[in-house]
Amino acid sequence: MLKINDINVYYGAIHAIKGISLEVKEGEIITLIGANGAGKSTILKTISGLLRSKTGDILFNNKSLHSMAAQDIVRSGICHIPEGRRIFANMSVLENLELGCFLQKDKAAIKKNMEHVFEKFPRLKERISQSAGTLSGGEQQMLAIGRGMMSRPKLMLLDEPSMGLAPLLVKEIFSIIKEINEAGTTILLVEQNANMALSIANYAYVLETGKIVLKGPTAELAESEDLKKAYLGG
Amino acid sequence: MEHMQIFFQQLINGISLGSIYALIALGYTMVYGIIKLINFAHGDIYMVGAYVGFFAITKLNMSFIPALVASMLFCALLGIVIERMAYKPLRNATRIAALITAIGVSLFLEYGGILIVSPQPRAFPDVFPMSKLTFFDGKVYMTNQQIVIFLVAIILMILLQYIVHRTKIGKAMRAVSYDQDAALLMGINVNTTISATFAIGSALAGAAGVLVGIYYTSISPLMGIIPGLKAFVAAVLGGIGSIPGAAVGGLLMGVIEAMVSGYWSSTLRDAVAFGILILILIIKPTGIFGKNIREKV
Amino acid sequence: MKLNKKIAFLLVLVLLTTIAAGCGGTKTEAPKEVLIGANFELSGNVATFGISIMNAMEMAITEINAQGGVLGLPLKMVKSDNKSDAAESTNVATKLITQDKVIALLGPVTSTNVLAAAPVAMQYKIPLLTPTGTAAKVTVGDDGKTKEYIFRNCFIDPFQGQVGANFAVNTLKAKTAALFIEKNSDYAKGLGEVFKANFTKLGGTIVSEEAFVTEDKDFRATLTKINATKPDVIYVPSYYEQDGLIAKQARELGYTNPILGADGWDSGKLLEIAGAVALQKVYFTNHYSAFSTDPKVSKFVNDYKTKFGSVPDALAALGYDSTYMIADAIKRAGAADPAKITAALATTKGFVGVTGTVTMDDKHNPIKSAVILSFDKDGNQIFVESVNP
Amino acid sequence: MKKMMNKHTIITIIVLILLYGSVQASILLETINPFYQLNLILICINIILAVSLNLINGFTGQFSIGHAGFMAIGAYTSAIMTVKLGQSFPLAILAGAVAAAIVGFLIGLPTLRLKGDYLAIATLGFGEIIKVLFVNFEYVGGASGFHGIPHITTWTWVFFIALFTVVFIRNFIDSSHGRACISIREDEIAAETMGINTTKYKVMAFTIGAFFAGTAGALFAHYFYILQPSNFGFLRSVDYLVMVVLGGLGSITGSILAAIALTILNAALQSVAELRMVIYSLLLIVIMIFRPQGLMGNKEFSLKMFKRLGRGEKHGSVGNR
Amino acid sequence: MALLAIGNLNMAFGGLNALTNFNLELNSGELVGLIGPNGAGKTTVFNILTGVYAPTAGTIIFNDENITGLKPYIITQRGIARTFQNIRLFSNLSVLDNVRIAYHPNVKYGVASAVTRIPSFHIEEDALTQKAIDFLKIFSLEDKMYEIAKNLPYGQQRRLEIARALATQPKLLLLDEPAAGMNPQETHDLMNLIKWIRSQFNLTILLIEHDMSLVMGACERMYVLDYGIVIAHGNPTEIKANPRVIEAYLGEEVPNAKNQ
Repeated sequence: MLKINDINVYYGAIHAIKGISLEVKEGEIITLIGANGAGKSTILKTISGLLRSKTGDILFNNKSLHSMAAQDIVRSGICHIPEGRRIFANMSVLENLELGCFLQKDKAAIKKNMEHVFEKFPRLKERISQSAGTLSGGEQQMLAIGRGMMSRPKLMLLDEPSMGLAPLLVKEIFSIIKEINEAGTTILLVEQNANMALSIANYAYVLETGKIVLKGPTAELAESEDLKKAYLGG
Repeated sequence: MEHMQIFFQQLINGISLGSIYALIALGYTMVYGIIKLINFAHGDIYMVGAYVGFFAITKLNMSFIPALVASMLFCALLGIVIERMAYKPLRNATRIAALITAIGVSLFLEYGGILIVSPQPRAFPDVFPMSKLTFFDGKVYMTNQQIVIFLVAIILMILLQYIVHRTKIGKAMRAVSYDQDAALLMGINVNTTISATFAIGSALAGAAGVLVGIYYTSISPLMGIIPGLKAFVAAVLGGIGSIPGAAVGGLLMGVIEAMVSGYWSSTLRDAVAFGILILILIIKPTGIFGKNIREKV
Repeated sequence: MKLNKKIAFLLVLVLLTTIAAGCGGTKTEAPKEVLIGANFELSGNVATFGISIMNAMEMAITEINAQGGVLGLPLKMVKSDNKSDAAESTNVATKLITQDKVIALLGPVTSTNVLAAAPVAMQYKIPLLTPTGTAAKVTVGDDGKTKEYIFRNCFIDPFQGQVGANFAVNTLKAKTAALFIEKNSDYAKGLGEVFKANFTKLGGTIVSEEAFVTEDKDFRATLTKINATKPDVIYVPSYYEQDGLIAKQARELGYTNPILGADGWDSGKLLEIAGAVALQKVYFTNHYSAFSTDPKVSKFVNDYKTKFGSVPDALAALGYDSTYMIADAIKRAGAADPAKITAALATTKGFVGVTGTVTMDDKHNPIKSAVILSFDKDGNQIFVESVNP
Repeated sequence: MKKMMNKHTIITIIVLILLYGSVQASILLETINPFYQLNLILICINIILAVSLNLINGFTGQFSIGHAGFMAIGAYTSAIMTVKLGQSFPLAILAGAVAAAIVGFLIGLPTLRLKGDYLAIATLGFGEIIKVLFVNFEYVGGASGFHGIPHITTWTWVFFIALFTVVFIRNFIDSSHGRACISIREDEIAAETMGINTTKYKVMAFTIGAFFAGTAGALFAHYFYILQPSNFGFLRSVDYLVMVVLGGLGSITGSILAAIALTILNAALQSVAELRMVIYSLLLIVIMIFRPQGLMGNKEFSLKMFKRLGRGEKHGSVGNR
Repeated sequence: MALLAIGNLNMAFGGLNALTNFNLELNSGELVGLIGPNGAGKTTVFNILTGVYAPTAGTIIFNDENITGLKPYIITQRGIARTFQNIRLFSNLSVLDNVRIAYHPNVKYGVASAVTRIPSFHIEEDALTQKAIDFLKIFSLEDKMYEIAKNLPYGQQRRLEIARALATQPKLLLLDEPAAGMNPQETHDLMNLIKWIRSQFNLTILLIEHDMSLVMGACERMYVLDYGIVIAHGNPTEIKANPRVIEAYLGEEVPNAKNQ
């Protein structure tokens, strides 16, 4: 479904992504794990068009995303839920959700999507007209995911959904991610919380300073001592 | 009682002037909110609006409402053209370069205007017969024009509020001004949204131009400079980037000016206006409705 | 730090100097035309007046040349923009005299700018005629001596202010008056002071003195304040754009007594700006009446209308007359010689223009009669009375 | 000392003497057209203003657009000194400069906490307030202007004061104090962690800039006979800002070149009045779009640049030290 | 005697507690690591230490002096220097000037001497430049002296930032993610450099770092921060084995992970 071929991404002088290739198959949950600054978020940003790779290509359903405008990437069915949630704090919950399906013109479809989101996150429905900035951290994360779901994406890029959340909430969020996946959305998940990510993903790539150092089915990786090394040093 | 009457008369004078400032200030605040540019040419768009209204009424024999709409449409288009041609190439340049470009556009409109329509002031035709409402045994007046200005300003502000909060493009505008990257991820076309912001802001300035033409009857190519600066002060006063802030700031500015002229000296009015600006900047740079943003270290 | 960057810059300067010196060389070919410099406010805040005068002057030049020019040569006007700025006026005067080698200067419009250009004319002994610089000190130095090369073709403030005050007291029977003065205009300030002095001398009281600045459009706040003092007359000696707005806004605010002004009120635009209703009981002193039956005046008014589509205002008429006055002086001097032209200007006597018959007095001020005009129900100018100096 | 007396210094001094001498000689011999003379003087005054504004905007990175206000204070103060108080010209210049510096200091102290656009607007406001105060100050003629100022400014005065200004600011910039200012432009937070009192240096740059603007104002006042508050409006500040930006923020030679070029352009366009401002404004827009860093960027102009260009090298770090 | 003692530091931004009762002590000559997941509050500690923020509560005693809430430039002059997570060089200036600016607080000549170029100016300026050049030699940057800082390769920019911080002659050096964006070889070299400068300049160093190989290899002690609270401190071996640390980094052990 998504194929990344040998991309190199720079932030000014910093060579952030050094020749990474990976693949996401339809219906799976793929996770990118690794310590801070490894380049996980950079990969997601490059897929969704916020950053551009210097070399290499990204194919989504065999179409190159490289020179596609960000809104066309969204239109093609990719939705990126960025790190730190990036909800529109100055707007209401409802408005945030509406923005999530900005490109959708069919009012009935929007209504259906919204019901679907409220089904998953009843708490958002209770706070529908509340300003998003006043939500708690967990609710904001739910809103960010809900907003992403509104566009009915084929592929969802999730960046650090557990960040700053209490353990109980993290579990809740992850079970919802699993449900979204089971309902047919492919997911590319970036997480620092490796154990949690490994628990729901099918396949994982471990990144270290812009390179893939380890990859494999999650069951194998969870056992591996190398994983701990990648995080806590050798 | 005499004093009260004078006070109310000054208040009416101030609110009329303030409604015009508010309409101009809205454009400033919207543009600043979305691309962080002080659009110095905004006051001159208001001037262009006055001229479009003038020609629409005198040459095309339009009545008030069609002329107002024509002027707003023309200014919206002008705003888009200016943004695309002059500001877009500089979106990633330094602030000072963008500001100088804006000053360049402003001078271009002013003196291009002189070339095209001559520097002579034009007399705006009387659209409404002169009549007035009186209060306090006829001691306090409110003219037709003042009522029209106030009503049109209110209607436009309600309309703007509707656009910004209820329509798709309005939501896109708010999203882009809050977080451009996140807006991109929603599939919002940032360029289109910025153009729309310029269009709406410029249309409001165009409307203000027509209203001023009716109110003062005299329009000239350099008429935009001073109201432009004052409206900017109003926008800062209200909290730049905030739409209700611009409206309140504009009204406040008009009333303050009327009071300074009425109770002190009209020649000190500009000094007071800029004095307020500086005080606001130093004491509460975010204005009345603005929000604080901390620099990330 | 290397200093060679400075060398390069200096080389540029040297180059510039050389060019400057080179161009400074004298030209000795026979003149093909008689050059007059026009130093006017073509941009900046009083560009309106500069351009208006310029139009009338260009019309006059065309007419003069059609009649054979002066001294057998066509008259040519070299125009330059002083940006409505005093320093630029000096700059432009210098350029016109030393670069373009004009033999006489016309302009600027405002007293301030004339005062800035005058020293240059004095230094190079080139006659300067301002059509509109009304401040007394324009032609007379601080030492009380008349400036040899500086002339004007308009009333000075004391005369017009006095005429206004007399009219207010004697004809309008006003006991109290309010002054509303344009603060950044020498013209308005000068008139205001003279009016005040004469009005008080004649037994009247000034009940309110307010000011505004040229850029103002909204006078309602101050007018509300003036209105509260209930004056018998408001004296507003400014230019028509502000005057029109003031009249209109004063009437809106319920002021019904007379408004008195000066020649700055004379413009076809006034009626459009103020509307006929507001112009009732408005009087102003002027150089001429565009509705005069004098054939010379009506020809000028008609020609101007044909060319520019509007009735010429007093400024245009003065610019037109000034051009003829210079041409007349050159003819009488008999040579394109600044000294002789200066002498001829100083002895101007009985020169007939559209603004009246002019004789230059020993202070280089024209002696001519003033008129007082008002408006009829439709806002057309009507003649009230004529005042001789 | 021996460091200063290298070959370049000697050549520079010789060129300066030649330049000054040739102009002065042609003035004395009356072979130079007074209009060119006037523009040479104007160029020098504009150089003082542009270079001093560059210290604030270009080197210290503080966005000020109220320079005409300081110029006005210098101009009026010096004119009061000569006209009203009968003092000598040098004393008048000094008084004008010091008065402008004091006002610069007083304004700078509270406003320099502001950043970017906000600072720009605050300085614009101050410039306008200064203008309005002079309008209401009848002692100096109010709005109609201050008349009867003697014509004392000569080529000798402006040449040496402009030279002094350039040398002063160049020497200041090329010292530890100047580097402290530049570090604020580059990164204010990093500058503070280098132990630099950023407030002190911002105010210092602002005060020095105002000082020289005041000097230029004094020279200006005593050349043009008359002062009017409206001469010192927002547009005049913009003129100098444009010189600085056009020449390149942080390039002294850039400011000098831009001051020369724009003064000449202004003189050349005088006869096409109606088009002058249109051309000027279009030029501004086009230059900003295609070269937002100005003609020189933050580089200094030098003959070496030509040599390098001749050899087809890139001029990566020319003169930037 | 501790060189630095931070007592019960609290920091709140709006309603959010970025730091809660943070305590830390550094002895002279130590190299200590400050680690923790993203957003744990590490950089906030640095910002408070260097005076960028004033803490909501708590005291900082440095060298027997209370420096809480002092202005940044004064704190630097007292002897605390730092580098930044996202390098903050004077990027349009030469490498040499970057270091010379750091010497500024020690410059004795005034503005008047600078402008008039009296001999004492040249003497001091030459001495200062020489000192800066000598310093650059230590960091093998002397051949890049006239290079514009932003044109340096990334690794050298990092090194220059450290050099510049050291030029302020600090007693305590705070390094904020010095290895970020570096490759393993560069990281390795940096580790050696840090160890070396510590002994060479008789420094105390506090280090924020995500690259665990660097932290574990270089630091004697470390503090682990999570949600603004110190969850552990001790030597590298202790930290590596600490279950709370592992949980903070890798997340809670999920027992049924293998069932997927």
